[in-house]
Amino acid sequence: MAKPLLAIEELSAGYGDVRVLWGIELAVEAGEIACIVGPNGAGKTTLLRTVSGLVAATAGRITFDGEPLAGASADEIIARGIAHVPEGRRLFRGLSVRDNLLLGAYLRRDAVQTRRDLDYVLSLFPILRERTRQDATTLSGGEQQMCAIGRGIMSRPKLLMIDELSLGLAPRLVERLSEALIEINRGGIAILLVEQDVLTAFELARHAFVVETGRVTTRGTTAALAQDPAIRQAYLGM
Amino acid sequence: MAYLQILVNGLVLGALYACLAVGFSLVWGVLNVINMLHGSLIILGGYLTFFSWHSYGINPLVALPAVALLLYAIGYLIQLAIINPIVTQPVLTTLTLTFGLDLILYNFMTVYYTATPRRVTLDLGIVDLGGIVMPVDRLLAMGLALLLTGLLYIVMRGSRIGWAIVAVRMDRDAAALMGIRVERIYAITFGIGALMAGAAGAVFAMVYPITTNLTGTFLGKAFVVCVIGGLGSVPGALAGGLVLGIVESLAGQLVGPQHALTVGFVLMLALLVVRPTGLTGVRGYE
Amino acid sequence: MTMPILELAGVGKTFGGVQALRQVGFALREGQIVALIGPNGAGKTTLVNVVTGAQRASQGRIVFRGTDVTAQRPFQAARAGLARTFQIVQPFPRMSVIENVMAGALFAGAHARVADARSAARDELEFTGLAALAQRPASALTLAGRKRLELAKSLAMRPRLLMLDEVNAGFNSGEIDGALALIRRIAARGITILIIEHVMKVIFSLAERVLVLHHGELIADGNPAEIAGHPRVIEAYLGEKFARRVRELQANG
Amino acid sequence: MTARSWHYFLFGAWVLALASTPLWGGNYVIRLAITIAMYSALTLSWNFIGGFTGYPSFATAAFVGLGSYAGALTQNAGAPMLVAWLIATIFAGAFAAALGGIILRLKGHYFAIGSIGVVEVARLVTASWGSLTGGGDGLNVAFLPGGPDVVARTFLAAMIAIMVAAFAVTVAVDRTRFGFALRCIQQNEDAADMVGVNTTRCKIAAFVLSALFCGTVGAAYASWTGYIDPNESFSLLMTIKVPVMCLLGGAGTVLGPPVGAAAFTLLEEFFWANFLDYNRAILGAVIVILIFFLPGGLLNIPRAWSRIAGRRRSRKAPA
Repeated sequence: MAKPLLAIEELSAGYGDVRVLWGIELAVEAGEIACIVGPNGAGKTTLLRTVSGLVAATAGRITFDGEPLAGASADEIIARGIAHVPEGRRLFRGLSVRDNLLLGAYLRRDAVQTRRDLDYVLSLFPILRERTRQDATTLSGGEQQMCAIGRGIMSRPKLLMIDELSLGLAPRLVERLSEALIEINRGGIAILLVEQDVLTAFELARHAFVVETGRVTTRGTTAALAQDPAIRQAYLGM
Repeated sequence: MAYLQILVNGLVLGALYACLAVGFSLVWGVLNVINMLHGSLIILGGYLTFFSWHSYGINPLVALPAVALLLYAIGYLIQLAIINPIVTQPVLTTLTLTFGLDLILYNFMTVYYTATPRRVTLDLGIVDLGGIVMPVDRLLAMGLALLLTGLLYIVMRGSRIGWAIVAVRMDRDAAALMGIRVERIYAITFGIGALMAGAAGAVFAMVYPITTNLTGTFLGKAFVVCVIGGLGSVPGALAGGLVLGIVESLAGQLVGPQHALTVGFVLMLALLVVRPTGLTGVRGYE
Repeated sequence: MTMPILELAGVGKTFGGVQALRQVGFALREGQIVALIGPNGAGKTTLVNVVTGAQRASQGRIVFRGTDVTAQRPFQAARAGLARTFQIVQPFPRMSVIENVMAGALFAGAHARVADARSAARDELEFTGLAALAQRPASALTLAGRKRLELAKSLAMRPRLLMLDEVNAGFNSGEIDGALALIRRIAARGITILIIEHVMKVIFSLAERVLVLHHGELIADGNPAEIAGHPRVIEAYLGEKFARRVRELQANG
Repeated sequence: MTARSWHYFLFGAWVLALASTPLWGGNYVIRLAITIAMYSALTLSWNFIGGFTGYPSFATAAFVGLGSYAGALTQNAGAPMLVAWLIATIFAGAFAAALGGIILRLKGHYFAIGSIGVVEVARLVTASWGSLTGGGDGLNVAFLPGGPDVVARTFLAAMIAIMVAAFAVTVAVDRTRFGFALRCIQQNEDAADMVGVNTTRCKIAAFVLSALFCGTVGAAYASWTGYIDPNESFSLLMTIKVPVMCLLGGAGTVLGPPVGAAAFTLLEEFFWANFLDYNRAILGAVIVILIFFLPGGLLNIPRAWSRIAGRRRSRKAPA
């Protein structure tokens, strides 16, 4: 079996004296879509923040593309190919859509290719093309999420992590974003999705990890988990 | 005609105020740190310019860029080594820390330079434009101040560093997720703040006698300009500086020069009261 | 019919040009458990803010126990018997758990002396199952613990009406059952409850009446069965699939 | 003995030590004791707004300066000294009440700037209102009759009395509902509002408390030195020194302010005596060191120490 793109082993992390993650084990294979589901406050966001270097791990290992990520700073991690679309989009207020997208390519020096990628993002989300000069934070929620995802892929990642894709969005828009994610994934980018809406997440992803109170409590293919009575009861409301 | 003269005086003064405050405003807006060192950094820039002119005969226009770069290096190092570790702490801590640093710098300046007022005298004469009289060195200083402020604006808008500074100011975490090294940007920003202070000091030394007794006054001006114009914004600092310059110039005429300073502070307090959260019409590029 | 404990008439709230609440009107009877649902951004939290004075209504009138409270400030609301919990919990981080609860008893409850407040706080910690953690700093609690702390603090305020803003968000199913039991016991003390929820299990097993907000407007008001069949609610919030599930669930008892 | 009564006991012993200086020390020592008592009173005052309530006030010098001028002018108008001090106290408190309603709406940096601005405006107005205040030339106050020894003892007693009064109020605030409310505001003002704390009123009350004894100190200082001028009375250095002293001892505690004031004054005196040229720089270095190595103040050293020791122990323990 091929080595996974991202492998997390026995990872613990937290803020100050408060420990949030307790021995997380998780793996994402190259080119797949995986998802993390679980209740609010379970540590999903902290997990992503630890992977992207915003929170320091207190124990455990993260391996990306065969190399350990231990001690890498946030900018090194992005350069290695992990992009993180944060919860709540976090677009830069006062900057246009275009500038927000270009900030995603902050570490890149290849101007020509960057333009081409910008064009790719705009063709992926045609609505953004009409708004390139508009202040990004005046976009609607769905358009902001598009801009944030676009900003993420502007760094040319091998792995795109998205925190709360559907948060506060109308189902219609979530469907549109899902299509775009499949399109992005088809281009070879692996995706790790954190999602409250388990139905959406399971439709997109092949593997799922259930995180509860800082631990991975269940894992498996989404097809299998969707049949699991405990998961159905707790997360699918059936 | 008298009022036109007052207006012109105010504009000259205002351009200088904008230049001296813009670095302070940038540091406050981006780092959320009130830099009590700013006044002393201005004086340091002025002294270095004065002594390179007085002792070595170096033209202040030549000395200015060198002084500015030196101050940049000092600012960069201070931020990296001393302020960064506590930059996220409450205002009382950061303000007190920079005040402590200011005491150190101030003390060394008074020991080495003494508090004697010193000024570069260029003797460029006086122009008379249809009744409005203005010494040429002042016009030169105004031009330099506007040029420096304009250059900073171009850097903020058009450069990668400028973008990164704006991004960090808007959202520190999101900026880190773009690969921006936040601590380095903080150090660069503080360096730019010191650079602008040093340059402003050099400009001031060409038109006013510089003394360490002025550090508090300059710091006070920077406060007032920031509150009027908003934080972290180049056009805001320019607007704030010009408004303060004109108000002081007018107040000097109407209620007497000894009250000009008071009027500026009263204006600041009044603005704070009217807009308790400050006048931050935060926009990315400004 | 008795006088309603809380009555809103034509309440609106605008932020800049955005209408967050529009002509919202309803009345709560004493002792009811009422759920307030709606998509994110529908104005649920704004509604609670307006009722507790954290924000001022732009239009309309709010009457609490016969008194017009439209213009009151939050501390006045707290003293009048209007308590709330926050979606994002708001403890006093460097105080102990019991001191947090004492704050509720001291300033809005009936206890002017610190010692009395301490014993009242102890009772509420007992009630919410936090007694063992009384001396811990509030910042060291888990999320579930902090939500319980919010409840204990609110209860120490001796409220007549308690508004729970997503008090179950972040709980796993076991914890939700515990929280449900706790809310029932609070209601049994005679406290009227307005609960903002996403977890349908909570709403349909607890609430006798459901209000639905959408784009700041009250689009439905009725018992859970009516809501599950309400065409606008299905369209705006529940979705066809979900509504069918709820109806099946209710048909099966 | 509980920690609290232990603190009261220590303070009592300290008061006796200061009060006994005329018995064993010379003029220099008495003068130092007066200065320590004076700064302790100021630091205890600042602690109400800056420590308990968490508002970074830099208005201390404004209250002291206004107290000085109010006291001096009243005394020069013929009022007895103690009456003048009382009037100065009330004046400073009333000024804080009026000002607080306005600037306590500001938060964080803006409040800090606003309060510094108040000191500057007060100084500038005093300096330019020559007809009343003597302007930049300053103001003379009649000396207390009866030789330097009597004067020194009188003002030592007066400053200690003000310090003890400020301490007593601190203890009262610390133990009551009001102090609890201030701590709630300090930790989370919105949450305090939501549990029923009238935050506006509490903040103004804390601000007034932070001004009252500053007014008394200012007036007593004016009577002691016999001369005041705007630059010294409304000194920016003092307005920052007082919070630094409080941080040095431990803000928001009962004993921290007097500990910080004493430690700082003694350090400063030592530097003045030994490194005259560099006393300010050393002061600055002390501030920098304080912030990096003593974030909780001197009173926090035992706790910080046990924490470090505990961490070492847990590190050694097998994971």
